[in-house]
Amino acid sequence: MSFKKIEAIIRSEKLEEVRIALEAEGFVGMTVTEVKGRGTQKGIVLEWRAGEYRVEFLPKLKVEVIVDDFDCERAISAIEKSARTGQPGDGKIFVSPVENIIRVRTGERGDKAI
Amino acid sequence: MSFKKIEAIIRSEKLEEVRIALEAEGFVGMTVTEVKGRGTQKGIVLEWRAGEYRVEFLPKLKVEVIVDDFDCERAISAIEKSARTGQPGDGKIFVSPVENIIRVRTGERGDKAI
Amino acid sequence: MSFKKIEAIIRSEKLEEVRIALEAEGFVGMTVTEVKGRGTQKGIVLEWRAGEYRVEFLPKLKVEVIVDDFDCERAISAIEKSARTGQPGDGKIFVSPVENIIRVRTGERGDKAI
Amino acid sequence: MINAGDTAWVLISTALVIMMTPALGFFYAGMVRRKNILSTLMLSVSILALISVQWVLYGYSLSFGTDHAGLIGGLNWLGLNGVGQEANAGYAATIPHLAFMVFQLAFAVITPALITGAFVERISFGSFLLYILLWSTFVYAPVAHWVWGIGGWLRNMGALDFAGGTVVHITAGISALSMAMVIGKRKGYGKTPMEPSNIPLTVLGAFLLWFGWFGFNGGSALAANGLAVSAFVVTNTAAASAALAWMVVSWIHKRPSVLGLATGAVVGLVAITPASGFVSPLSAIVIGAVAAVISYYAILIRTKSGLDDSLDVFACHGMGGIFGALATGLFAEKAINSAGADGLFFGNPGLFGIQAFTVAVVALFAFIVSFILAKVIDAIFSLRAKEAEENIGLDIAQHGETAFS
Amino acid sequence: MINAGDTAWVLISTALVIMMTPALGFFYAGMVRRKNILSTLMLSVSILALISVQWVLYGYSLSFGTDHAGLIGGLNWLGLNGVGQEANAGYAATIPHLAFMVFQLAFAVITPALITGAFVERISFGSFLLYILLWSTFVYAPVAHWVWGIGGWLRNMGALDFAGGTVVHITAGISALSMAMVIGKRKGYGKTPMEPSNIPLTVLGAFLLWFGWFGFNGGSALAANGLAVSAFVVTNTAAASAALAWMVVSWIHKRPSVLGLATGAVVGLVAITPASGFVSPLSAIVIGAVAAVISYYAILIRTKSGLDDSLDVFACHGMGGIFGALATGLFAEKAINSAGADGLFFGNPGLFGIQAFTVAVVALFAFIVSFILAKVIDAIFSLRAKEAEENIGLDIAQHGETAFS
Amino acid sequence: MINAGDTAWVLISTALVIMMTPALGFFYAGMVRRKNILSTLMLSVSILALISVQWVLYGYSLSFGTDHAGLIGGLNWLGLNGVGQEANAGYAATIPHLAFMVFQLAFAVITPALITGAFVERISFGSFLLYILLWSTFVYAPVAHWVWGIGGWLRNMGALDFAGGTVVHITAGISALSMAMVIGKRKGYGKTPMEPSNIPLTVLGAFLLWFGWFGFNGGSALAANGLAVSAFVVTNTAAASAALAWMVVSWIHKRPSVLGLATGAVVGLVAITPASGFVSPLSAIVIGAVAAVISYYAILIRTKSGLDDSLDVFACHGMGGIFGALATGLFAEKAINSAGADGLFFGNPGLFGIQAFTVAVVALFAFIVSFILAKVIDAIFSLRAKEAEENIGLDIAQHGETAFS
Ligand SMILES: Nc1ncnc2c1ncn2[C@@H]1O[C@H](COP(=O)(O)OP(=O)(O)O)[C@@H](O)[C@H]1O
Ligand SMILES: Nc1ncnc2c1ncn2[C@@H]1O[C@H](COP(=O)(O)OP(=O)(O)O)[C@@H](O)[C@H]1O
Ligand SMILES: Nc1ncnc2c1ncn2[C@@H]1O[C@H](COP(=O)(O)OP(=O)(O)O)[C@@H](O)[C@H]1O
Repeated sequence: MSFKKIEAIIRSEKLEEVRIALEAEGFVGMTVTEVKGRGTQKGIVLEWRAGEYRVEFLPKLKVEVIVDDFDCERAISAIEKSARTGQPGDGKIFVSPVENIIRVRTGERGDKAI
Repeated sequence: MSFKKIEAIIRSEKLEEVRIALEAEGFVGMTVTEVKGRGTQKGIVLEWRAGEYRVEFLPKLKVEVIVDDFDCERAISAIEKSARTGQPGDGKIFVSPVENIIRVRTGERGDKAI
Repeated sequence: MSFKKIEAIIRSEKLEEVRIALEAEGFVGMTVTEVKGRGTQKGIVLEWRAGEYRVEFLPKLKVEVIVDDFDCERAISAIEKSARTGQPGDGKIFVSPVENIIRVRTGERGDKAI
Repeated sequence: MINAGDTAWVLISTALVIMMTPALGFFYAGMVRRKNILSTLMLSVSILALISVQWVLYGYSLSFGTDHAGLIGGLNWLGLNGVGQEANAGYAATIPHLAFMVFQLAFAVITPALITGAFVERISFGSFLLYILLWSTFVYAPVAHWVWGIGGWLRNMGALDFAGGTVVHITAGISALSMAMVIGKRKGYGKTPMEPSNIPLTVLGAFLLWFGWFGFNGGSALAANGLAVSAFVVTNTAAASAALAWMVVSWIHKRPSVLGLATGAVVGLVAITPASGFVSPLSAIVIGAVAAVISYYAILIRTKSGLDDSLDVFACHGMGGIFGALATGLFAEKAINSAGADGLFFGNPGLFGIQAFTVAVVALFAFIVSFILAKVIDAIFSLRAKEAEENIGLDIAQHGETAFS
Repeated sequence: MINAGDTAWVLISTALVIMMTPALGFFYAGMVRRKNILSTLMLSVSILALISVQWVLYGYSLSFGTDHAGLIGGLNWLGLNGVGQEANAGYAATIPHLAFMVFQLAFAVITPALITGAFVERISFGSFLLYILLWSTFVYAPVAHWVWGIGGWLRNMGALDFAGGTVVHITAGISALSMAMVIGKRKGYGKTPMEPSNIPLTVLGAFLLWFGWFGFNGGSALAANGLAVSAFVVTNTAAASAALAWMVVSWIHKRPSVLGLATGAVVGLVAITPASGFVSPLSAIVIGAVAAVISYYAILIRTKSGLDDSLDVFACHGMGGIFGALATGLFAEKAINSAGADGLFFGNPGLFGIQAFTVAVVALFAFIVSFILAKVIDAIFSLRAKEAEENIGLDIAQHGETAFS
Repeated sequence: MINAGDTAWVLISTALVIMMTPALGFFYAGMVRRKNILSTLMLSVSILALISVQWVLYGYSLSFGTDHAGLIGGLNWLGLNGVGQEANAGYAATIPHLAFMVFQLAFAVITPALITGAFVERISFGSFLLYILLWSTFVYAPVAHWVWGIGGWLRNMGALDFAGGTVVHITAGISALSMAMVIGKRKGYGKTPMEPSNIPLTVLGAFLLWFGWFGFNGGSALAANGLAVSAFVVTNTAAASAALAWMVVSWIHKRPSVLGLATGAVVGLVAITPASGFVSPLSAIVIGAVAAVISYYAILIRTKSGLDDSLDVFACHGMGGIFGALATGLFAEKAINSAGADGLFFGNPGLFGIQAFTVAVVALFAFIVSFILAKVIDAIFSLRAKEAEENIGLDIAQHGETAFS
């Protein structure tokens, strides 16, 4: 019994496409968080009343999907394709181990809870 | 030295009950994030000016508690019981490994930092 | 190929110092989330119209940095130093394993994607 | 004869007072939890819709129509029949009768809206609408008639209520008390904090209320004359003085908050309302400051009592209104308003007696009738939203919307 | 002779109506996605800046200057030359000519702002400013002249439009329709939900609109007299009645939302606008309620049609304005306004014919001209923001700012 | 003789100007970081409370009481003794003296509130209240007397300041400068971005200011006459023109933001203030546009200078006020206001000299006194919040509350 957490930082405007791509692959469950991030795309210049100022963090969304080990690659590639624009700031996907899953409603664990 | 991160996605209105249940078991420290999620409970229908529209994501809370390995089950069951309503949308608990903990204030690590 | 996720819960007002400290060590990429937390510092007393009330959770920021295994300690100590005030509520750092990283823009994986 | 200046002043005052009901909605909405912001707003604005129509159909007639035994107005002005563009000299000789009617409408609207603070976050919306309709008919209309209607028995007795301390704030504050008793506490009340979720909204509401109150009190002169100006001045003065006093008291306790200052301002406005056409600016400073201290401690006591009058309608409007009505009996001066009377401090203890009697009668009447209405509706339809609705929040559960996405 | 009371009333009415344009901005901004809140606000407030200057320079003259063949005003008042502190008896005998001018300015500003609801979240800001300038010149100015200008052909024919049902709401609603057709749907429209991101902002806007509308309709009497009061009263009544009706209809469908109630109120205000100087409060109840039902179903139909008139300017303002103009032909009474006419229900079918004809002519004219303007600007500059801008959101992309940090 | 129309206009104008102080609070609060929203709001609204009482007790008397040597008013109107419902013909012959008093109160309140933009996010609340009280006594009262009081030496010299360019905006802008110098930069200023956290709040504040400014300038005619209308019209025109100019300049730089447009509008309103009773609409277009360009570059320069006048009170109000006062010396026309004077462009260079002299004297006086006050308070109590309070944010640290939960 082993699962993966796929954590994708994506552009806010890509959420719908990612959701649809994941759903098409059968991944319905997911959790989304509003985050701020920086990376290659270092920040953004905004307008002050006169002149500009630089903000170091950009609004992004973090999409978390917990999947079975063997579904992992399928989910990753669904996200990759739907989130890509080719410009800096497309985001990253992090994969990490999850040891157990519990469905609160029923108390089911592991595979059955996903 | 080994720890677990217990990540529970719960109904927003259950936070207080979960907090109290965890505290009763001796788990004081925790971190809460506002998230949006979907799963079995696929979305919700809201009112537009006239007629309705469907929103794919529902507001949820993510509660994170980092615990010692051997405390893990106790914490999980405290959350499970306090977060349950029996209706779809009660949420999930994900358990994953944490390798180290550092208390920023003191620089303590591991067990002492929890 | 192995990475670490460094998850630091810090005081909101410390973000800039932490960002600068991390950048000085060469860590540009990071993701920040607004969270609410409790721990040793159990809550805070706020003013109601007359009298006070106690709130159980305090606003904090969660800073996530994914790094190469061997960079981990450097990143941790950068955060530790920059986030410390010495008062309860300075926060915690949690370290956990990350198995893979994908850069959405290019599809690069692992080391190259960080 | 219609005077354009007086008409302009009463019209703009009316617009201001009508605007106060949504402003009150914001004032209240900012103090509830995020999941109930819209439902709290909805309570106030739906009353604006409902009572605006009710008033035109029969409310005005019941309150101000031809007197029956000093107790209630007749049905002669149903549907505003006979209420036209000419003046009604009995009520206001220099403005169209319709202007007087619509000015009064604004008061009939905001009064029940004040009560909503007592039962936010748990009321069943349908029962609520019914309650408001009945309350306006069986509490507001009679009391308005007694105090303001030509032939009203309290008016004839010499009770002074320039802009609604008794008619508006006492009826609302007392009815809030009875409602809080009948509907019961919010789930988790006293155990988990019920944080105000949007204080800027509350502050916006409070200062729109302050702004609108110039129409409330100043407009009650029903003319753009010296009396209107005097009422305007003491309104601002009492609000400021109460805000300062609240700030000082909470600072002594611990820290001065903007939520406190805003609350203090509203309490000062409440307290000066009945007195605004009769007292001097220096008296207004005293009235505002004392009212603030009274309401501050009233909230502290109420909080400890365990009664969930959620937004302290009784402590703010009930106590403020009662104190203001009594203060009128102390500080009123014929030098300010020759149509008024002198109060205790100006050599006429009789007025204080009349004011105290009026307060007691109206408070008792409002309590009994509003309590019965609440109990009856609760028994038949349940006043309270279902537990699951309360858990999820009324915004989604009853209105199908969320404040912010 | 200048009358101070009338002048005070028209000035404060003007201030209220000018305030309505930012209020409309808030009303609209709360209904778009968070990434476009500021750009939506910007559309309204930049029109306030642009048309305030345009009106002074030439807009007023074109609309109200010396008539040419009933079709357009002359250039005699360019730069407000000759428009001074004395009255212009033809337009308003008791207030300074400048007061009439600036009251009209407020209408010239808000009318194009209404249209913006049709193309939020995807308009190119530069093309937008050009469109507005041309629209004000080629649609608003002529129609205002026809209906309100001395010598205007529709005015001469006896068309009644007390406060702008035809001039304001029909022109705006119809032009919104043509704009929505030309600019096309938002990306993802119909597939992904376009959630309103800040309903409190929308409610704030709606009730500031309600507040301002007292100046809009009441001020249109151009004096603080019985007619102003009558217009004021029916305005409030129709708004309330429409809000209630909307609440009931959506409750029957499913649940009453505050967003719905606010929309209903605005629709009621729209519908009463042309009729406000001619009808009784009881008629206003009917007008408001019927308008609400019409617009409610118009939104449902529009939604299904796939046309992305994003904030339903046509369904609310177009349909509301058309219905209001026709209702004026039904419910008008000389008993309310002797300078008006009786409508169908008061024995004069002729008025209804004139109103229907006016509606048809103005709707047709507005549609054709606004369609051509949109097409031409689109061909030369593109009306639409770049796809990447639309994706990121116009706040950051076009204005370099985010609503909340 | 009291005129009802004039009284109505001055009362509603007063209500509008009083509302402007909370509006200013919102304007400012939206531009600070989220942790200081409420404390920023608190600065403005606590001034409304404090100075409303101070003005009644002694501020009005000091400013407008019987003249002493052209320098200060007497104590004859302490506690508003002798300020009643009859007119004071010297100040305003057709409205109650109390109306003039309360109209002036609104100006005495908003002026110090303007300064708060200089020291948001780091001020110690207690020291702040003390500063404001002293500032109102030692800066505002004398300058108001010099320029507006009967017998005031600058008034006698022929200085023109219709609605407060000198008395309000120059004193506030210059004192902001000295305050920014004494209190020092916010921690992290120049290193980390100080993002505006709630631009919709700022836009709301800005357009409520615009709305209120009709009372500010229009009401300064102290009557509902042609002059009031003229002032009203140029107010709107200058605001619009400045907003447009700001938009164009920032577009040339990069992108037009709604924050910029709102700032531009406020600057236009500032600049037209002293001139509003003396100039034509076409002059207003020029005044607004030039003021916008000046303040735009003043902000850019200030930003580079490293001085943390956080919300650019000097660049907006100081520069806007100075330019407006000088522009009055250029554009004033006796044809607009026979009680005024002609300016340089209308053949009278003398006026420009007087205006320039007045600006210099008032700026110098305000700077010196406000600097001394700031230094003294700083030495005794520290003007600045503790470092830990500044880090956590003043909302929680000083007021025990958070804007949003
Ligand atoms: N090392 C990292 N740790 C945590 N989050 C990161 C890291 N690198 C990037 N991110 C997140 O991914 C987002 C996109 O990264 P960025 O480097 O800008 O794009 P790209 O990968 O296309 O170059 C960032 O805004 C940040 O939220
Ligand atoms: N596979 C998943 N990955 C990440 N989050 C999930 C996943 N499945 C569910 N969730 C989260 O759990 C919440 C509740 O799940 P849901 O399936 O609706 O409830 P239930 O488990 O009671 O059927 C969702 O809103 C979502 O936030
Ligand atoms: N066991 C835990 N699990 C998850 N988060 C925790 C835990 N303990 C502390 N935290 C987070 O760290 C923050 C700071 O912890 P706290 O104990 O108050 O400070 P300190 O470590 O300085 O004593 C908390 O607000 C909470 O967000």
